[in-house]
Amino acid sequence: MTTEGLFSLLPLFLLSGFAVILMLLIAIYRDHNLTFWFTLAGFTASFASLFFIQAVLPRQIVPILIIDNYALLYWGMIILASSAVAVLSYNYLKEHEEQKEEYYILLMTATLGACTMSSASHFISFFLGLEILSVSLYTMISYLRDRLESVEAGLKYLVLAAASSAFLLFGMALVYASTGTMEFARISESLSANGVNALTLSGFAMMVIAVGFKLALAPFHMWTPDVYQGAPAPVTAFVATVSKAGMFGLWLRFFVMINGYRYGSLLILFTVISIASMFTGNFLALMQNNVKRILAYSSIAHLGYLFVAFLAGGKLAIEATTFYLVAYIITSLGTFGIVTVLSGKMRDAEDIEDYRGLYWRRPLVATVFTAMLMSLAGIPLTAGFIGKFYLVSAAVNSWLWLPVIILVINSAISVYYYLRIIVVMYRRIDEVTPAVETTTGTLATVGPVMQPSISLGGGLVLAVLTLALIWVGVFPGNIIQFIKDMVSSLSSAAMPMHTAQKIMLFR
Amino acid sequence: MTSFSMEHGLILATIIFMLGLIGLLSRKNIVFILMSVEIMLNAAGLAFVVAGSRWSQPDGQVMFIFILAMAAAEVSIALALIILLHRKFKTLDADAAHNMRG
Amino acid sequence: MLELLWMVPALPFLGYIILALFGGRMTKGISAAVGVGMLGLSALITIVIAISFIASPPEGYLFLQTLWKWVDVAGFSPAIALRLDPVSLVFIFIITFVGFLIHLYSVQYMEEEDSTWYARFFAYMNLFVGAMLMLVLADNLLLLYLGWEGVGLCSYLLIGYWYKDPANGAAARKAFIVTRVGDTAMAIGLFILVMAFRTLNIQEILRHVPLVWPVSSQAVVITALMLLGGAVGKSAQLPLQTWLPDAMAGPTPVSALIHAATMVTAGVYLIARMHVIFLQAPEVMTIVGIIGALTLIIAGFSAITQFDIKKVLAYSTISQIGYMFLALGVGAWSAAVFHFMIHAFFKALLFLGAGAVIYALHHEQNMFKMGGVKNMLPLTFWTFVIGSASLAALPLVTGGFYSKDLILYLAFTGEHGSKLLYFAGLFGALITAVYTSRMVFLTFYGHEKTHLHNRPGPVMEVPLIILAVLSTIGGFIELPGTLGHFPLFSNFIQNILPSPGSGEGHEGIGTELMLQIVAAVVAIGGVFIGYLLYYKKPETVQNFKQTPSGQSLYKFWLYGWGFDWVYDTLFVKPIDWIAQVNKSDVIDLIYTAIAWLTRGFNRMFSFTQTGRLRWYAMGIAFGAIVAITIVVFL
Amino acid sequence: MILFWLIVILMAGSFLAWLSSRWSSVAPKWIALVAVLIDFLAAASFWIKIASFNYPAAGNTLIAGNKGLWFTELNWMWIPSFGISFHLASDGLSLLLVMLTLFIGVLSVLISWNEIQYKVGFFYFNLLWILAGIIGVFTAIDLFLFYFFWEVMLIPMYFLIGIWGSKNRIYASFKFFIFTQSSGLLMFLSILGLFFLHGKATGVYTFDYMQLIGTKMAPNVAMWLMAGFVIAFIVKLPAVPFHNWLPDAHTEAPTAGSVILAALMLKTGAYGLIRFVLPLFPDAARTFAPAAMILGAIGIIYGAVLAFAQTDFKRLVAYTSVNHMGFVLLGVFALNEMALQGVVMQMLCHGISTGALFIIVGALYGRIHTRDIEQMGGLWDKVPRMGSMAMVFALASLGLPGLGNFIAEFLVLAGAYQASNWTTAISTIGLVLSTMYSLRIMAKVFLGKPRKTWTLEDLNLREMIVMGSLTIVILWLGLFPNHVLYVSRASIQSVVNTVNASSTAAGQANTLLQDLPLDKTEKKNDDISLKQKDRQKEQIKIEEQIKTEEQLRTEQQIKAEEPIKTEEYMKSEEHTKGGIRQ
Repeated sequence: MTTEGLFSLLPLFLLSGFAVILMLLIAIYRDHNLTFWFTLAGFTASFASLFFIQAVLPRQIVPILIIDNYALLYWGMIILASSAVAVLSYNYLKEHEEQKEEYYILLMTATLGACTMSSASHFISFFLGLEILSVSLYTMISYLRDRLESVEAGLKYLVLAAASSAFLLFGMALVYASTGTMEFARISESLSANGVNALTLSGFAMMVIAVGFKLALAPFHMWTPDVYQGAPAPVTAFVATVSKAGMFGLWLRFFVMINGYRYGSLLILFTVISIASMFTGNFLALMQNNVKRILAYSSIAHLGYLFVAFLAGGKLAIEATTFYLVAYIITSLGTFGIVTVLSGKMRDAEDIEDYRGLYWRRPLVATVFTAMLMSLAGIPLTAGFIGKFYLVSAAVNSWLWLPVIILVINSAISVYYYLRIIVVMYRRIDEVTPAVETTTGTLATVGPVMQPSISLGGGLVLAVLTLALIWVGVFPGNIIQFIKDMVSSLSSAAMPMHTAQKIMLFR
Repeated sequence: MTSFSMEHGLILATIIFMLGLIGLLSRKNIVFILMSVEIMLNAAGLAFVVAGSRWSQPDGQVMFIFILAMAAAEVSIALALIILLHRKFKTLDADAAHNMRG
Repeated sequence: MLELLWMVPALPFLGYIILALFGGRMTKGISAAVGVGMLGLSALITIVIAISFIASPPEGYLFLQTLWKWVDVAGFSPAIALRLDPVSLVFIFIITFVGFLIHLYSVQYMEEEDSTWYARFFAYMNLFVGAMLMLVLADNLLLLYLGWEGVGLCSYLLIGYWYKDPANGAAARKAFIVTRVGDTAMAIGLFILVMAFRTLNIQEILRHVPLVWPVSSQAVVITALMLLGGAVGKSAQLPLQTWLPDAMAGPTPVSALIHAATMVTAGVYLIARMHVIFLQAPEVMTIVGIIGALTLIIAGFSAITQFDIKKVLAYSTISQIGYMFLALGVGAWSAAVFHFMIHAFFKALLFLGAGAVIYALHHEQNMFKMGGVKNMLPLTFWTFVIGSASLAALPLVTGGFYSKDLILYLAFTGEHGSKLLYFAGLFGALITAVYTSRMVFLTFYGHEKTHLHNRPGPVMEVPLIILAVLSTIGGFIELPGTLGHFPLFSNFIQNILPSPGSGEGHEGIGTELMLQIVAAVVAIGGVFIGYLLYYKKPETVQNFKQTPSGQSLYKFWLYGWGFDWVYDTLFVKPIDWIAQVNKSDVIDLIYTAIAWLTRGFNRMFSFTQTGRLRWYAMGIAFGAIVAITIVVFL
Repeated sequence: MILFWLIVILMAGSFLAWLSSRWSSVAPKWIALVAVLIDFLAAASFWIKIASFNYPAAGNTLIAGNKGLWFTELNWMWIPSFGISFHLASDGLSLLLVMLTLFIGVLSVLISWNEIQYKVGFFYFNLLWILAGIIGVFTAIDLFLFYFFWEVMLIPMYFLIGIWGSKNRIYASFKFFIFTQSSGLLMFLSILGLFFLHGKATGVYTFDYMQLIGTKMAPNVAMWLMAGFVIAFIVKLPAVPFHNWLPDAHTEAPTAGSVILAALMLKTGAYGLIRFVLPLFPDAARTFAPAAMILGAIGIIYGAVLAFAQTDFKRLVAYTSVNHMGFVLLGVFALNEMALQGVVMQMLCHGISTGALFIIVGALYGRIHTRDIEQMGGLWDKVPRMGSMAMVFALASLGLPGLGNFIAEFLVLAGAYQASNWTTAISTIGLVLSTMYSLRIMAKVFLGKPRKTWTLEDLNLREMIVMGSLTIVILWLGLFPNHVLYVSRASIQSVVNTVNASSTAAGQANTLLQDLPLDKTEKKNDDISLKQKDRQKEQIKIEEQIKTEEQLRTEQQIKAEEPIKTEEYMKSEEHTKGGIRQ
């Protein structure tokens, strides 16, 4: 490993270094403010280093990590999202927990894990990244020890994630057994040379289980609503964005590198998963009254959409999915950010009734939330619209009409529950409040929702996110170009879906 | 000493994996569930070792060590959570915690 | 002077606009002055135009005045353009002049209404006259259609003038809708013409039809039938006659103007106007004749049984227009127009006379509650008798005799004529005489049953006198061959409408004389029968009415041969029923079902979210099985 | 540029109105009024300047790259990587609809003056947004941009219904949104399909309308792609069986919302059919035409029957739209100039007449707080002005000659008859049915015996100004339809030419526009052919006259327009270079 190679790992070093520093700091002087600012400094430094290392890219850190523009883009996304989560967490934690400081260490390590994943080029780094992320997440999810839900969510996530890791490892073992290597690039070579056999394919399938679990794709999605609901709101934002970005970045790279588009059966598997996710997510969200759960279900559906474009393959698919992920991260951070800033000490602002007439009480917050929901629904002037446009473009370009039509049907269904939230927010206050139905009877201290003043930091994050949302929605040209350039390192390797398979699949 | 082929090894690993999976699905006690998960992880580790031996590489065994380390970390957190669970729900029944659903 | 033509329709429209905009704030006097004045001016201009037209006829007896280009699409470009020729001249003369008299009459007749209603009445009346003038002056069928619908509208407005009574509203709607059925047919006719000729200009069509469409070709027959549909609706002929008796719900001057003198003859006008099309379609001509004949008989029988004086007149109108249709059916165009003119005079007279009686007897319309009015209102009586005589076509002295005789004669001898139609007409004449005398005897003779309430003043009486004079002398402008042969009217009209090709040459004057004598005998006989049955021995009829068959026949005729019942059962009720059944839109159920299904799915999926850890693990295991199955076996 | 400013002024006005509501509840109204009035006057002066019969030469065919059709155009790059540009342009058709939009816009601000008391600022914000969106829809000729505006106009409408609607508003707003949104997505798919098809065939990936015209595709592909567009448009139109959102949305929306829905939003569907479906998929459109015409006929009759049954005044009026829009569908797919010009008229006239009826319903509801016509009756006595206004527009909606709707329906039917005589004949029955429901309105509400003693005032001055201007416009359209028909003529002719050009190219004889072959004997007759020659000569003469006139006009126009155009063109080039930062 050369110095340049080491240099190119600077962002990861910074993240891990700051995690250590934080640990030491807490040991020396426990202070929430200080920890927070250090965390932010860590993220900033790490993010800033991205610009410096760009000069020495691309670089293969033999043979475990590959650091190219694609990885850089995902790192950027992940670090930015994590900083947003950190800012959102600050005020949230202030009201909650006595032991706030360790949270930031976990946030830092989780980010590190996600970054590692998105630049992995070997099963080892795949596995390690995943586990660094997961283990941190177990703790973060159950961080609010006093809350029943938090513990329940943490435990569920732990057991299921561990089980899915077992599947992943077993799958890796099978692939290794049949190809004799754990490097992505060499797996591809071996497959090209020797062809594929049932062993390899079932290995891939078992890996898909873990991937599906992490990305909350049906039928591995069941943990999602419970964890989203039980976890503290900022952690939910983290689970929804960072962990998915890391996993998706990895999987996209892996699939492109092994040239998975050669294997029709894998594509069928993803078609089934994608369609199932869209329907499951949307149907489940339809009548749900818990906003966090609605958003959880909606995220299931969104990942389903994402995989429609993923299926298309080729350059356009990589760009489209990445762009969509950017839009999705902005939007998800926004929505969970709103839940976070509205949450009070006792519980999160998760019941839909908490949002009744929000527009008339807090017009700005409601407007932002509306914009976010519109983006999720894919309505113009928002990033979500352009994202969906990109996705569908990619799919239509490959003439994948079946998944696309299902996507459209699902979009129509999804509009219903997004509108439900919006409707509640714009309910006229002069109306009599109907009997409130709570989803979780044990919690219910439902009434006029708590109205904490919105913190400066939270407000700032929301403002930035909203601006980004609208900016991307109205002037997407530059961002599209930027993403195009950044992913070119991967997309130049990408092969479009094989025609014969397309025919087999959808004709 | 009769050498065994990779297939046999993998079948063994699969059987152990299935045992773990069945344990995961059938046991109610959260501690047993954790143990089942560990069994599954070890089955995966076994598969790695078998595969590594097929290619005469150390990679499989290296991987097994990583798995062990990770399992240890996981179990430590899990035990902490189990204690919390026991404190809140006064039981070790995994299904008792189902406040969130629907 | 012909350039003033545009003012003829414009003035009534102006009157309408003034009354509509400011009528609410006008006194009755001003409203009346505007309403009557505009029409008077219009009539005056018409007379000036008529004189100059007759004195120095324009080339081809046709004067065109284009006001502006109306529509211009894809080579189809009708204009707002007026066309004056002998036929339209006759029509505008009748419309403005009779219209003026009726307006004048209304000044007193409507005086009980308060001022806004009064203004509204004159506004509608002016609008009606304007629309009717557009109808007859239009140089293209689209503009004609404008007038056509316009008069339909005014008829609706005026029948429902006393809108507080829902029955009036129902009658008004019925009139509009039933005529609209005919209009729809006519519209289809226009579409065919547009498609074939890219124009609706009357002159062009008349020129092109015989060149493009051979006799009895499918296109011309359909077109003629469709136009006939329109005419039948507007002129209350079989089978769309049902609206007219109900239309008597409006004030009596309205009945006089619209439902007797002018609007209902629009169908006659249309057919006469488009005669070339009908000549190309002899089958349709025959149908026209048959419709006329059937209508005049059916309506005649109904008229005999009515007890409401206005309804008698209504059925009589239907019947008389039947004569005009009969005339059109046998190609006697000018005879039809002639009968239209005479009919306008005497029918207006009769309605106004009846109105005077009704006015005098405090809105009593039942003839059986009248009686002895002769002595109360002598002037009304005498004018009414003159009108009745004309209706019954008493020989020599009445206008009705000359016009009806001409029709019968041409039906008998004309080249399109037929004996059957002739006898139908003759039979109709008999019935006409019967119901006319019945009406006169019931109303004016016998003893007083209702007391005098109001007395018509001079504004009501002057129109009666003028009309009485006209309906008498009107006949003398067209004297048959037997009586000096003075076909002034026909000659004038035949500048534009072809002569019926009557058999004057080969049938000889003897036939004509004989036919006239027969007609005269029939008319007088009819009156005599009426005298016997309704004055001398009313018990005969009463006794007959008591018998079961008499009873049912009476009812049958009284309710206009059950047409209303048939339409009610066949069209109105089913539509109503469908509309009511489908009020909340069955198609909505599809979407409701979809929504319901989606919610069902939601419940189904929600069921899987049990919140139990092991169940979730089961989900993953299941997914694993599926995934491996797909990958390995597909 | 004017098109850009029209949209920008409305958007600026909307934000101002929203902000100003913090300080005053009156300011938003005035700001909204001023913004819409400025727009209206600007558009009107533009019309007077350009379209005062200065229309471009007729007979154009829409060919890729042909710019001759547009009065004004602006083209800025937007998302270059997808060939998406901010491309607005206006021809006669768009101009008319923009005028209608702004006219109705002014009125809808006025009618909401007192009706809306709750959150005035936000109301006018939404109102102006809708107008901006609709103008965008009518002027966008980049397909992506079109879809963009198509969706943009939805959201504020949704709010308008959902917040200021009446009792059942939530349900209605959901229904409205989901119907239009899901159908819009299908159109979006078709747009993308077209985009890629064109891109793969030519290598030029663009959403530009003018370039996409004439894209070659296999018949079944064309059919599917067209289906996406058609569904979106006939849901919006709406045609049976996709009409179910309409009665609910119209009924529950506040008056201004109903007016805009009926008068403007429905028109976007019709506009889309003419602007996009016909030129983009001429062959498929011809194949689909008979079915579409039957759908239109069904709509005419079904809508009328449903309208006849309603007891809710507003719902009744809502269903009349289904009836009237049936004529639009019938006319569009008759595929000839007469019918299409009729459709243009119908779009305008239906906007005016149904808008007016909704205003009356709203005014009445504001006074007696019920819409149940069974409780009304005999109101003429108390509110003669309102009654007579209602009468005018009831008559307009039954197609009384002299009012604009007659011209529209006549042209549509006469044109449609040439394409399909049986369908048209059946549709004509709709005239009788529309008479039935129109008169029923009058009978139940204004005439007859009063069923309750309401105390209510007649229309006030503001309302009379609104209704008076509507009356004048509908009369103007009825008596001088040429003022409108000339404006849209070139656009319609080019659409018709495009459709027919492709048919001749496909080697199919076009029998639609020839004289009626009702009689086969016709051609045998010698006289006739002579006669026909005569007529043809006449026609040619007339056409020549028109042509020379037009040449003069176009020359004038070119002289007048040239400096502007080059300037604009240069600007657009600049923008191409610098993105749309300006």
